[in-house]
Amino acid sequence: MSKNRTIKRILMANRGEIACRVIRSCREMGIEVVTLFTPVEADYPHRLLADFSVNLGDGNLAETYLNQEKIIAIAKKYNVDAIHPGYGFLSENAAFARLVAKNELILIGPTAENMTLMGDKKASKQLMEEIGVPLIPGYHGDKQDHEFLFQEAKKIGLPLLIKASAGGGGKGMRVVNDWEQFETELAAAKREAMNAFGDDIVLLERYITSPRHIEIQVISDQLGNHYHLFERECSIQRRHQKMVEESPSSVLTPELREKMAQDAVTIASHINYVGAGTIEYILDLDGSYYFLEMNTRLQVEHPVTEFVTGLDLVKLQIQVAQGQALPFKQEDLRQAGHAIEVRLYAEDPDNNFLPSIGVIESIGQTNGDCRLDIGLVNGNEVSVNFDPMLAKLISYGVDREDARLKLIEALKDYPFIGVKTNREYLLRILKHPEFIKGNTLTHFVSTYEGDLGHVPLTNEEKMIACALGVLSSSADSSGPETKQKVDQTPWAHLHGFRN
Amino acid sequence: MSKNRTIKRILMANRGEIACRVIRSCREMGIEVVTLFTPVEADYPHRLLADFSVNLGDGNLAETYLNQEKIIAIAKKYNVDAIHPGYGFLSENAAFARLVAKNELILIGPTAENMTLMGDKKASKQLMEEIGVPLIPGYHGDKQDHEFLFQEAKKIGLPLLIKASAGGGGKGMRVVNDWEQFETELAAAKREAMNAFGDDIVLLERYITSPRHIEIQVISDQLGNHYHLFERECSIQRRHQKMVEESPSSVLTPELREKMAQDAVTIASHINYVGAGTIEYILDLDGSYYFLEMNTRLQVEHPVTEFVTGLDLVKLQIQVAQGQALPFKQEDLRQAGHAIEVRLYAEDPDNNFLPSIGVIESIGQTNGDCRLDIGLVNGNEVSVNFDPMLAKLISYGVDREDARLKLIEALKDYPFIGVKTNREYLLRILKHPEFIKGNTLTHFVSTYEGDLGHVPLTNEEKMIACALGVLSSSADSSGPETKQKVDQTPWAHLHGFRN
Amino acid sequence: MKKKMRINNEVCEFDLKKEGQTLIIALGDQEIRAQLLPTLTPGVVHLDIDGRQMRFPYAHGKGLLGEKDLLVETKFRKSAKHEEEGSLVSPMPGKILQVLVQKGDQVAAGESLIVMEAMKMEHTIKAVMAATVEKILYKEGDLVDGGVQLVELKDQA
Amino acid sequence: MKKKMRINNEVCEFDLKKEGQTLIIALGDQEIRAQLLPTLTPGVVHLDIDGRQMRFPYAHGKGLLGEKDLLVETKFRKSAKHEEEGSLVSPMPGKILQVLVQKGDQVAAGESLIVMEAMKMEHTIKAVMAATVEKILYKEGDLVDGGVQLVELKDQA
Repeated sequence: MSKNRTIKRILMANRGEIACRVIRSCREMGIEVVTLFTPVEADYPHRLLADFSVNLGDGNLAETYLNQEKIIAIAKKYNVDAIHPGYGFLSENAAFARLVAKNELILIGPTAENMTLMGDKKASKQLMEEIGVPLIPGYHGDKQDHEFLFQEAKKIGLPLLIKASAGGGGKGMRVVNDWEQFETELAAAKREAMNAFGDDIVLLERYITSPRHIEIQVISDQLGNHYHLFERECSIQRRHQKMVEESPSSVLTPELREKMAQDAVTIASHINYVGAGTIEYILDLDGSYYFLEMNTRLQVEHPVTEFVTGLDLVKLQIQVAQGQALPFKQEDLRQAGHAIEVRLYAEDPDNNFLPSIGVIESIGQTNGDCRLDIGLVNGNEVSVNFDPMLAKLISYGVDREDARLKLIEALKDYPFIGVKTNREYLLRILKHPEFIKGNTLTHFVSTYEGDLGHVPLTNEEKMIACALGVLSSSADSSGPETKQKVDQTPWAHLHGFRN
Repeated sequence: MSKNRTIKRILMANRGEIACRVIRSCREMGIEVVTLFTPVEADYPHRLLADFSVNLGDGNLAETYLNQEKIIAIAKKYNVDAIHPGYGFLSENAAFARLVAKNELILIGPTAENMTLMGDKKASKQLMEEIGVPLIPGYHGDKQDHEFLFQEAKKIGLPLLIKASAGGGGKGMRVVNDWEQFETELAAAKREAMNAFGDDIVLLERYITSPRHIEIQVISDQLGNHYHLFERECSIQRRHQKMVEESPSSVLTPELREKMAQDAVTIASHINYVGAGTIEYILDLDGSYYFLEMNTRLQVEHPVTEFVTGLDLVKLQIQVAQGQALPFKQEDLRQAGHAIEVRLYAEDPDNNFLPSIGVIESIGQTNGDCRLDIGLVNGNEVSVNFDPMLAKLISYGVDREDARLKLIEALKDYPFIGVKTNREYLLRILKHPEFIKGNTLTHFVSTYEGDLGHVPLTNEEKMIACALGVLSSSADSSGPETKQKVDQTPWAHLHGFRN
Repeated sequence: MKKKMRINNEVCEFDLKKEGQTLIIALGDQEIRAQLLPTLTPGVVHLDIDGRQMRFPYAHGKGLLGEKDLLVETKFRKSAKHEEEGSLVSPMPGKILQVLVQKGDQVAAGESLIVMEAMKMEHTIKAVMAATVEKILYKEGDLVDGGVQLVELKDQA
Repeated sequence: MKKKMRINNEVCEFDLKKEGQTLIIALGDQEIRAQLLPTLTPGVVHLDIDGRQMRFPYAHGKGLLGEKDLLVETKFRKSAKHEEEGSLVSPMPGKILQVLVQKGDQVAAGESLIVMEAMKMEHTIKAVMAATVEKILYKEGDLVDGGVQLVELKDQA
């Protein structure tokens, strides 16, 4: 990685809201941005807000946003100094990082070595053992005789989870709360596993009864400075994707925060990390926490950290990539106020979160002061070609309740007319008594499924709806124009993935 | 003033951006708002964003927004708990404050006594002398014999300003830098004064060569807690109205800040102040500062303080008015990052700041993250009925340069098509080398008049303009609709004033 | 005057009166008085409901009512065919897993017609009214684009 | 093709060529190639200028060019009367302080015609072209509304 090289032009090897986010910081830094687009995105903001934008042509992701050679060729043609990979796509691809370096370009992100190590589950867990970062106690081996498994189980302790190695979806999964049940449950698990998957190998793990997803943002420069930017709690998820993220977490004591953060800094420092990264932990009710994985890129939910620290993570990424020292020390950093982010997805929460599509007729606008990170405008089409995340809405207040109330008000201002979204569902979460109390466990959505269901209109609301129907015909004529487009996109593309 | 009374509904006795600002905080607090409007404002945001809005009818300000009896009657009819006066209008009117109290309503602001005292220049200066807050040394008396004036001048010291008591506009004004000049300059000043005003009485004052306008925000609850929220520097003014405000000031040392802030807290505490208030000082190059006046209301430029402290001053005003204790102590407060506000006026800076009028066709929108406090939408008419301030644009960054660059980018996104504004002039200020260095004295605008003039288009810009002219006809058709309205307003209204 | 609208897919019959600019809407034993206010921004309708000013992000029948999503169909009877076709359409590109009916079948409103898989999840296409199946346009295993009609129904009325 | 536009009140003569969707504009010895890009939001025009994407808040001839305010008049000759009337109009309500010309006077472009006071400041109404004074509609001391015509000029051309 080149040191002390001024970045004057960046190629954004991504799309949508994160491309727009990076353009914003670059614009403020006087850095030019080249973006990429596919023909269906010709009228998308990430294409038009850049200084230059290159048409990748038709084709699936492998031929477009994941086409490393094509992207490098564009970078060279446009004489950029650096490439920002965003999240998803090529952002954690070590081969790409090496290709970028080989072409004497700067990758705004960690080194290929950082990516390789943290992308390897086994190697990274081994590292955690070496440096003393806690992992979920467990046995994942092939030796399966009952006596041996019982000894391993004893080492792990109660409550214990027995899970089919080949499994998924709850089949062949048993929780043991009492050693006397172990034999019975093990036998049952193996029997179920054999029936379901034709393979009765099981693994043993400590069962986390009340898990929360807590992650620590770290930032490292090329001069060996490694700092943490406090935690984010992202426990509320659906289908293993985050929906609500906040900072600070409602449950971390200053001591626990310090401990988890110090472990994160130790990891970053130990692997000579460079740039922005995130250490994900699972936190149990008793304050035990366990390393899950490290994300070696900017996170979707980085805005909550930006609000509570007052920093711009994209600007810091660029400064670090230029070889500059981080412009602060750990003791200068403060976590002030409270920020909450919700992810607006094109999906139907009342129908098993089925993804939805359509042309966005009206996104809406707020009179409040929430931040909307979005890569769409009215008239753009939401298709299955790309990720169903429409936007992120982030509020910042003096405390959690203040931020929560701001977010609720802002969510009432963004209808996203034209496509079914999880907006109303997010409001149900934000107004749920357990959310208000901060009881946000990772199984929140399934635990309170009954409370989070569809709420029918009241009689008064129906009358108002009738009034709207009768009275708005004249107002309708001044509604936003939408550009109807032909869907030219073939079936079965890959998706940019991220969490 | 009533203590510990929950406010559920507020009458906003003001209009425009400050009414919209208060509505926003109230909405987040679950408080209902009743606003007022005149017929020409029927389609203005402050009317339509409120829960209730009352038509004040036609007439000049005395019959509408300054009509105390009418406002109290509306407050009683709508059963409000409190009245927010905003700035200007009735916000510093002690008689109104007494009337509100008499009607057993809460005024969201200081007591009538606070207003009376601080509205009386002589009494407030006397108070400053008593409690040891510095005032500009001077002699304002009637005794005018030369020997006596010389003795007074010696007490004041050099440089010295001799000014016609009746004067204004620089006539009869002389600066003395050397005692040997005193006699000559005094005679000249008296001669000029007599010629210009028919009265040769002069006053003597310390001449501040390099003045800055620095003010300290204070906030006090009804329980005797008085805190400061640091300073704002508002030196850059035109025609004695502020144009650019920022926090922190570029020149305050921590010691000087603490001293000025402590004096402000002493004043608030000494007069048993309640609510948000501002102590205005003039600061000289050598760190001497002098009390100018206290504004007993929310200030136009309060957003810069909100950014650097993370607080919501309107919410705090309401909490204080409810009798609650302030939710922090002085040591909890921190001034973090840097905020800059510019005021967008409907005026022509290249033609002596002549106010302009028109229908706003397109305000614009930003992709950046600046805050726009505004009380207008596209299609609204800017007339001479009210204050020419169109909006306030506020940026917040990690440091002054970051905030400055953000503000520059955002100012390029708000054309305010349809009415001539000072937008381009503000950009010239923000990009001026002396502004960048923080050399912001109160005479900035006149000192750098030559640099701040109109910049003609370059040849390349002209070609781009030609391209826009030829190519945009099709794009034009999708331009924002404007509602043309008939100007029904008579000549010669009073204006809401504020600084 | 009795009127009907379909609100969030439920038909709602209400009583409508006009007094000058004011609309009086009665549903069951409740009544509201509504008036259209000026517009601030495209896509947001302001109403005065019983003296209270309210705003609704709303355009072309779709919008929000406070926290709830809203779909108002004023001409749902006249354009019933069009509306109902909408729900016999593939919601997104996918694969036909099951065809549950045959041409000529009488189906009740809400009866499942076709099951398709899209985005790794199953989605069921249901009849929105009692009808006769006129035509089935795809068979099991077919890959279909999003937005294409899958079944044709003929109104029994 | 030679074309004329008035840009920020200054007439600008340029050379215009078209190559497909691309416009080639030459002014003096400089040349740019411009193309219209799609629109994101009403009121903002996106252009490709020599391969660089730029955006301009712009509608109906008014807008911004980077930091500078912009007024583009494409049909300024045809509608000259209308445009010029604009500047013979009181900018806001005020009082006529001085009338500097008389009916029948020949005035040069830029010559002062009327001085009025508005908002406590003086404002001078000037001729925008060489013309003959046809009519003076107010006298000294008159109070006038904003937006009313003060003088009528007759083009000498």
